[in-house]
Amino acid sequence: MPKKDGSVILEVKDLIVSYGAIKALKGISFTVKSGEIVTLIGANGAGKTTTLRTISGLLRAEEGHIFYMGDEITNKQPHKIVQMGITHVPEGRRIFPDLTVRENLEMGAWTLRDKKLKQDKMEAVFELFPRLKERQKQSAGTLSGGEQQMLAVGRALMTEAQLVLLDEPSMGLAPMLVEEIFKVITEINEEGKTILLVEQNAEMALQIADYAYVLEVGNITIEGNAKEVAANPKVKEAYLGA
Amino acid sequence: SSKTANNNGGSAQKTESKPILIGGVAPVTGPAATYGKSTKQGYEMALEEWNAKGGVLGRKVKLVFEDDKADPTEAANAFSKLINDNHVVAIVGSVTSSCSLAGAPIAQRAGVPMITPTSTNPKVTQVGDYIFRACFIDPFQGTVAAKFVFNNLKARKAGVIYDIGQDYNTGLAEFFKKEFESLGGKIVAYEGYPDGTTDFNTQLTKIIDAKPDVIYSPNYYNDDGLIAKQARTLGFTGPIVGGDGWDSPDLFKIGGDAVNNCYFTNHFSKDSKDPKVQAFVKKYTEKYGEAPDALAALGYDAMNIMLTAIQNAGSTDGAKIKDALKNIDYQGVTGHIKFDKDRNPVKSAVIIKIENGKQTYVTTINP
Amino acid sequence: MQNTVLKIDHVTHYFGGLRAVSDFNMELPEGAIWGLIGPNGAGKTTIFNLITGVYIPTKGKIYFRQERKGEFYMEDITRYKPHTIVSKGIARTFQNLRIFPNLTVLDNIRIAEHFRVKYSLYDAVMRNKKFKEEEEKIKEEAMNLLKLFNLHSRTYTLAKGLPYGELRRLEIARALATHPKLLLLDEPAAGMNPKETQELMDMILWIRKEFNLTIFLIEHHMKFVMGICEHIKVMDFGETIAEGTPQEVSNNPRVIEAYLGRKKYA
Amino acid sequence: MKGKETVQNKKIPLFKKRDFQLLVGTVIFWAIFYTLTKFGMMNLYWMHIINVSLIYVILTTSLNLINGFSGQFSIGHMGFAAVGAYTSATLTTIVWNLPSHGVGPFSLFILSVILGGIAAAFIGFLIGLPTLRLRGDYLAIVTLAFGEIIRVTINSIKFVGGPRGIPGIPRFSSFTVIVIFTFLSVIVLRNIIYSSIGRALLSIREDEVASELVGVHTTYYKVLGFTVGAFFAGIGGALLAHLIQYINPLQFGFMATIYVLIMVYIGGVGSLSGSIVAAIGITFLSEGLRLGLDKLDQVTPFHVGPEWRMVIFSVLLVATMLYKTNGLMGDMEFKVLIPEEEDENAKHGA
Amino acid sequence: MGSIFNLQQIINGIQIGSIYALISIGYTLVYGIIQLINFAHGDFYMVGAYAAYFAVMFSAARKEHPNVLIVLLISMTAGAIVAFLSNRIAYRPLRYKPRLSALITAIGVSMFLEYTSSAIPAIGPSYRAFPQSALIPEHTYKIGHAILSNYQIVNVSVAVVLMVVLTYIVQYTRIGMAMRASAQDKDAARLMGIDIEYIIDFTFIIGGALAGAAGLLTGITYPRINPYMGIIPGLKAFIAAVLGGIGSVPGAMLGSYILGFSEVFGMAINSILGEGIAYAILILVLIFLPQGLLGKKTGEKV
Ligand SMILES: Nc1ncnc2c1ncn2[C@@H]1O[C@H](COP(=O)(O)OP(=O)(O)OP(=O)(O)O)[C@@H](O)[C@H]1O
Ligand SMILES: Nc1ncnc2c1ncn2[C@@H]1O[C@H](COP(=O)(O)OP(=O)(O)OP(=O)(O)O)[C@@H](O)[C@H]1O
Ligand SMILES: [Mg+2]
Ligand SMILES: [Mg+2]
Repeated sequence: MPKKDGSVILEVKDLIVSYGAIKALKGISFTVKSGEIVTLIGANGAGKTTTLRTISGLLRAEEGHIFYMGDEITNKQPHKIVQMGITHVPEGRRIFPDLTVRENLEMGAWTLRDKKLKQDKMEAVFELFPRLKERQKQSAGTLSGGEQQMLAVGRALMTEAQLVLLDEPSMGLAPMLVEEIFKVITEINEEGKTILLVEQNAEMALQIADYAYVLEVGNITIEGNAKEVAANPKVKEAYLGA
Repeated sequence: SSKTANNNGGSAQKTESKPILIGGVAPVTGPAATYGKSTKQGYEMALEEWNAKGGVLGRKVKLVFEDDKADPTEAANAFSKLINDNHVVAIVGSVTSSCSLAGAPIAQRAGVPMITPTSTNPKVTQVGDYIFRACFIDPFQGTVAAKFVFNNLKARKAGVIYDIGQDYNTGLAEFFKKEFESLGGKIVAYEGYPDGTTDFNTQLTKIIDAKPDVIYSPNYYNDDGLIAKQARTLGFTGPIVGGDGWDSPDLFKIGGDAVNNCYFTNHFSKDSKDPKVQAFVKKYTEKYGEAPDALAALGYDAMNIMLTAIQNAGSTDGAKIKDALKNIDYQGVTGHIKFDKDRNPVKSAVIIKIENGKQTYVTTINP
Repeated sequence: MQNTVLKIDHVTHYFGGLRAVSDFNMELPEGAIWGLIGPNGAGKTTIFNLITGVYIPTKGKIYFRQERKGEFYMEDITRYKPHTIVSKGIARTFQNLRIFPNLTVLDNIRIAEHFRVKYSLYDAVMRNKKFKEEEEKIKEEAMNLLKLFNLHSRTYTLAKGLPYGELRRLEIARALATHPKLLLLDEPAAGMNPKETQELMDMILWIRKEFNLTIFLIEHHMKFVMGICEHIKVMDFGETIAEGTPQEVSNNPRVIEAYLGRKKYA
Repeated sequence: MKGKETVQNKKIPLFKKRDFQLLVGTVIFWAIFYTLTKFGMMNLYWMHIINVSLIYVILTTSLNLINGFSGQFSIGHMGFAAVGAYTSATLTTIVWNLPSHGVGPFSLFILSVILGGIAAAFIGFLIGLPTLRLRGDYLAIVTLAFGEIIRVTINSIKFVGGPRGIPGIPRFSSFTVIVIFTFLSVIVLRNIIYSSIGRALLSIREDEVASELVGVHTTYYKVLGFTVGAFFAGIGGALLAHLIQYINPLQFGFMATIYVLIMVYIGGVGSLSGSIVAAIGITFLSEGLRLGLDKLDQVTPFHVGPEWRMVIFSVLLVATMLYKTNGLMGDMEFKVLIPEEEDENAKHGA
Repeated sequence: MGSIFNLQQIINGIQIGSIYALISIGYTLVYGIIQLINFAHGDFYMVGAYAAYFAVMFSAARKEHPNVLIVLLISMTAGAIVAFLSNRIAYRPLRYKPRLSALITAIGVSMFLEYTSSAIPAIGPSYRAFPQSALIPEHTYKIGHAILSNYQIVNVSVAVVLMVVLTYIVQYTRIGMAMRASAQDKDAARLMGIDIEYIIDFTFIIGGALAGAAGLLTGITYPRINPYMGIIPGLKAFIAAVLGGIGSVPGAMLGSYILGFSEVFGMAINSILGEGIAYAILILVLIFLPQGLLGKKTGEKV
C-alpha cells in the first residue's frame, strides 16, 4: 500500500496531444506523488480532460511519455493500464445506461476475480452511497444526474487501483453531496489511494489537495503546494472568484 | 474474355484475317449464375467445334462474353458494350427473358442479329426482326404438359406450385392452367412461392389438402428437387410434372427418391438414339465433368444456329445474317429447328419420365 | 399583483412505479426569476420535461399565458407536443448540453429561428425573392444574438469544437432565438468556475431585461441561486418541501437537512 | 427591429454568379458529350453508361437527402423508384400506347415522368407518416418491408405484366432529357438543403429531441424529407424505365437498393457532391471492370473470366471504405454546389 | 380455411421459424455488441454449409461414414474463422468511425464471399446436393393428419438450446456482462479494464460458429447449397433480430418465430401476396412496439 513516502507514482513528461489540427496539450510535464491528492485546475477547454484521457490510454499521445510506478505506459491499451492499477472516473459520468446500478458496479470490478472481495467492495460503496443501494435494480440510464455521478465514482472504487483519476466529480451535485463527495475523496485517499483530481470547483479541490497544478490552454502555468496555489493572487482571481 | 475458345483453336492453322467476334451474354454471377454457367459452357463448346473445323467463313470465331447478373440494367450495359464497343457481329443471349428484353431493343436498333437460347417469354422476339430464340415459348410447354397430364396420365385434378418471381415459371403455370381447364380438368390449388424459397411446405400442405392427382411444378431443378422431396414427406405419392427447367443431373441428387414417378417436358432426351445427341452428351460430360442440362443444350444449339446462319449468309453483315436465320433449317440436339414468322422455333417436345433415378423417354408431342 | 405566466396545477408524474413528481403547484409571475433546487433525483429536471412536453403528466395540468387580439388568457398546454410548446413561447436549455455538434454555431441558432420562417417549400426550391429576404432577416437576427453572447467570432465554427463555457452560452442563445416569453435553464452554471459563474449571473439578469423574459432555473451552485433568484422552490423526493425568498429557504431546517448541509449560504 | 430597413435597402440579386456557373458547366458537359456521340467520336456504349450513371445520381442524391441529411435510415428506396417507373411506363406504354422508338408526343412522356415522381412521393408520404417515428434499424426494417410490399404488389398486378414486367417501353430517355432532369434534381435538392427546411432536417439528424425542443416539428420534416426523396427516386425510376425500355419487379428489389446505398456511403453521408461522384464513379468502375478484365485476360497466362468482376468490385469497395472511412467526400461539397450566401457556413472541398 | 390454420401449417411455421432462429441468434449477438448490420452473416452460414459439404464428401471419398459431430465441429470452425477474419480485416479498422461505414464493408465482405465462392472452380455457382441422408436420415411421424419430421425436431431443439445457452451467457456471465457494457459505451468499458477487442473477437467467433452450425442444419433440412444461399436467410435474420429487439437473444428467437409464422400464414392465405402479408404483419408489430418485441426502451434522459 503506497504511503506518503514521497515516491513518484505517476510522471508525465512533455506530453503533446492533438485533435486533428488542434493541439490540446502543448507539452506538459507533471508528477503525482504516491499517497497524495493532486489536483489539476484550469478553465474550460484548458486540456484537463485530455490529460486524464491520455493517461488512461483513451487518447494517443503524439509526443512525450507517461510513467506509472516507473513503467512507461504511454499509448498502452486502456485495459492494460487499468490492470496496472489506474482507474479513471470519466467526465460526464459515462455509466452504462442499460445495465442496472448493480451491474454497473460489477463492471467496475471487472479485473477482480475474487467474489468475496467484490462483495465487500460493493458493500463499501453502498455504505458510501445509500441512494445507490436503493436503486440497485434500476437501469442506470434513468437515474438523475447526481445519482449517475455517484454511480460513476462508486464504480471506480470497485477496482483495486492505486491511482484514481477523477474528472470533475462534483459537477451537477447538490451542495450537500459536493461536500460529501470531497469527503469521500479524502477517505479514499486516507485508505491509501493516490488521487489525481480535475475540478472546476477549485476552492474545494484546493482545500483537500496536497499539491496543485494550474493548466491554461495546454500549458501548466502555476504549480505548488495546494495552500500556496490557493493563496496565489492570479489563482484567486481566475478560479476562486475572490 | 474467352480464353478457352482461343486456346483450343490454337492448334489449328493460323488464319490471316481477324476473328469474327460473337457476343455472348448470360448471368455468371449472382443467384442465377448456375443457369448462366451451363449456358455459357454450351456456347463455348459449340464455338470450339466450329473453330476446330476451321471456323466460319474461313475465319476463326471468338466469343466475347459478358455477365448480366440476371439484372436488366446490367444486361442493357452488356449488350451495349458488345455492340458498340466490341462491335460483335451477332449476339447469343441472354438467359432470362427480362435480360433479353432489355438487350433486344439495343440489338434491334443496331441491326445486330441476336438469338436467345433460353428466354421463353413470347414478347422477346416481338421486339423486332433481328431477334430469334432457340427454345420453346411459355404457352407451348405449359400446353403440352397439360395435354399430357390430362390425356396420358388421365389426371383430372391438378395442383400447381410455381415461383412467382420469375416469368418463366409464371408463364408455364398460367398456360398449363388454361389448357388443363379447357380440357375439362380442375386446378384444385394454384400456389406461388417467392424467389429463393427453400421451404415449400406451406404451399404443398395446401395443395395436398386439395387432393390433386398430379402436381405441376414448372420450376428449376434445384427448387423442384426440394419440392418433390417435401411433397413426398407430406405424403403425396402421385406424379409431379414439370418443364425443361427440370433437366439437370443435380435434380436427382437433390430430390433423391422423391423425384421418381415424375415427368417433365423437354427439348431432347439424353437417352435418345440420335447420334448427334449422344455425341453432345458424351463430349460435354467429358469436357466439363458433368452431364449437360437443358440450358447447356440450348446454349449449344443457339450458338450453332447463329454460326450456321453466318456461314449461310456468307457475310458478317447483320441484315444478311438475319435473313439467313429466317431461312435456317437446323438439326440440333434440342430438336429440328426452323423459325416461324415470329422467329420462334417450331419444334416438338418430348416427355421424359424419371424412374429409379434415370430419365427415360416417354413420348414426343408435336406442336 | 403581477400576471401569472405559467401555472402548474397539481401535477404528479410517475415513471413506472416511481413517483418522480407529486402534486407540484406553481404560479410563476411575469418577469420573475425563480429557482428550483433540491437534492439529486428530486424531480427538478422532470418538472422541466413536463413543462416542455417531453413527458405528459400522469395527473394535473399546466397552463401558459397567451395573447389573442390583445386578450390574455391561460392556455392549457398539458398535452401539447414539445415543438408546439416552443412556438407558444417556452424555451429551455438542458442539463446535459444538447447542441447540434456537427453544425456551425450559426446554424445552431438559425434552426431555433426556424419555425418563424415565413417561406414555403416552393420558395426554398425556387430561391426566390421572398426566400432570400427571409433568409437575410434570419441570418441578421442570428448574428445579432451571437454578438450579444460574444460568440460572433465563432459563427462558422462547428459547435463540437467549442469549449464548454461557450457551448453553454450557445445553448442559451439558441433558446432565445425561439423568441420565448419564458426561459427554463437546467443547471446553466454546471461545470463553470466562479468567475464564469459570476459572468453568467450578470448575463441572465441582463437578458431578462433585454428580452422581457420570465426565467425559471435549476441550479446546484448556491451562490448563483441565492444571488439571482427572487423566489426559490425546494423539492425532495418529488415533493415541494419549502419555498420562499432565498433568505427564507436557506434558513429552513428541512432544506438544510435535505439539501444544503451545514455550510452557510446567502 | 433594425434588421428590417437594411433588408429592404439591400438589393438581393436573384441569380447569383454561382448558379450561372453551374448552369453553364452543365451545358458545356452536355454539349461535349452530345457532340462527341453525334460525330461518332465516342461510342454509344459510353453514352449509355453516362446515361445510367446520371440516373444513379438522381437516385443517390435523393436517398442521401433521407439517409444522409435527415439521418433516417431507409433501405427501401428502390421501391419508390419502382412506383415511379411503373407509373410512367404504364402511362406511356400501356395506357397511351406510344410507339417504342421514342418518337411521338414528347410532352406526354415528360408528364408521365412527373406523374411517376408524384406517385412515388404520394406512396412515400403514406409510408412515412406512420413509420418515421421509428428510429435507426427499426425504421430500416420497416422501409425494407414497404419496399418489398411494393415489389410484391406490382408482381401480382396482371395489368402491368406481373413478374414479366413491361417490355417495349418507348425510348424517351435521351442524354439531353437525362441531363436536364439530373440538373434539376440536384439543384432542387441543393436548394432544399440550404434552406430552413434543410437545416431542420440536419438538426433532426444531429439530435432529434433537442430539435423538437427548439421548435422543429420533427415528424412533419421527416415526412417531408422522405416524400421529397421518394419523389426524386420516382423520377429516377421513370427515366430508367424509358432508357432500358424494360422493367420488371425484381429490378427494384432489396439488392438494387443496396447498390444505391453503397453509392451514398462511398460518396459521403450528407454530401451531394459525394453522391454525384460515387454514382458516376461506381457505375463507371463496375463497367470499366468489364474492359479491365478483358485486358487482364489477354495479358495473363490464366483465364480470368467475367465471374471475377464482382470479386474485384467487392475488394475495391471494402478497400475504399477502409481508406476513406467517411466516404470519398466526407461531408464536403464542391464549391459550385453551395449557394454563395452559405459559402462561409458550409464545408467545401475542391 | 382448413388448410390455412391447421396443425400442419403450425408445424411448418415452427420449422421456418427455427431455421430463422438458428441464424438470427448468432446474428443478434454481433449486432448487439457493435450495432453492426452484418450483411455477411448469411455468408458465414454459407461457408459453414460448404465446409460440412466438403467434409462429408471427403469421408465419402474415403468410404467412411461421416460422424455428425465432427462435421458439425468443422462447419462451426469454418464459420468462426471467416467471422473472425472479417472482423479483423473489414470491421475492426472502422470501430470508432460512423456505424454505417462498417455496414458498407459488411456488404463488401458479403459480396466478396459470395462472388469468390462462385468464381473459384472448386465451388462454382451451381447448386450442389447436400448429402443429407449420409448425416442424418429422415424419419417422419404422423400426428393426426399432420406430418412431422425428425429434422424439424432437431432444428427446434437446437434453436431452443442455443437460445437458452446464449441468453445465459449474455445475461449472467462475466463475459456476457462485458459484451453488454461494450455495446453501450466502448470507452467506459475500456476504462473498466475490458479488452473490448477481445470481447468483440469472441462475439464474432461465437456468432460465426453458430452461423456455421445453422449452415449444416439447413443443409441437412433443405439439401441444396450454393454460394448465394445466405442472402435471403441473412436478410431474414436481420429482420428477425430487429423485430425481436436489437441485441436480445430471446428476442431474436421470438422474432424468428413471428416472422416464420407470418410467412406461413401469409402464404397460406394468398401465396401470391404472401410475402407482402408477412411484411405487413412485421410493420404492424413494429408500429405498435417501436423498440421491437423484447427490446429495451432505452430511457433517454432529457
Ligand atoms: N473530440 C475533440 N475534437 C476536437 N477538439 C477537442 C475534442 N475534445 C476536446 N477538444 C478541444 O481540446 C481542448 C481541451 O479540451 P478538454 O476537454 O481537455 O478541456 P478541459 O480542460 O477538460 O475543459 P472542461 O472544463 O470544459 O471539461 C479544447 O479546446 C477543446 O475544444
Ligand atoms: N425516464 C425515466 N425513467 C425512469 N425514471 C426516471 C426517468 N427520468 C427520471 N427518472 C427518475 O426520476 C427521479 C427524478 O429525476 P430528475 O432527473 O428529475 O432529477 P433532478 O432533480 O433533475 O436531479 P439532478 O439534480 O441530479 O439532475 C430520479 O430518481 C430519476 O432516477
Ligand atoms: Mg473536461
Ligand atoms: Mg436534473
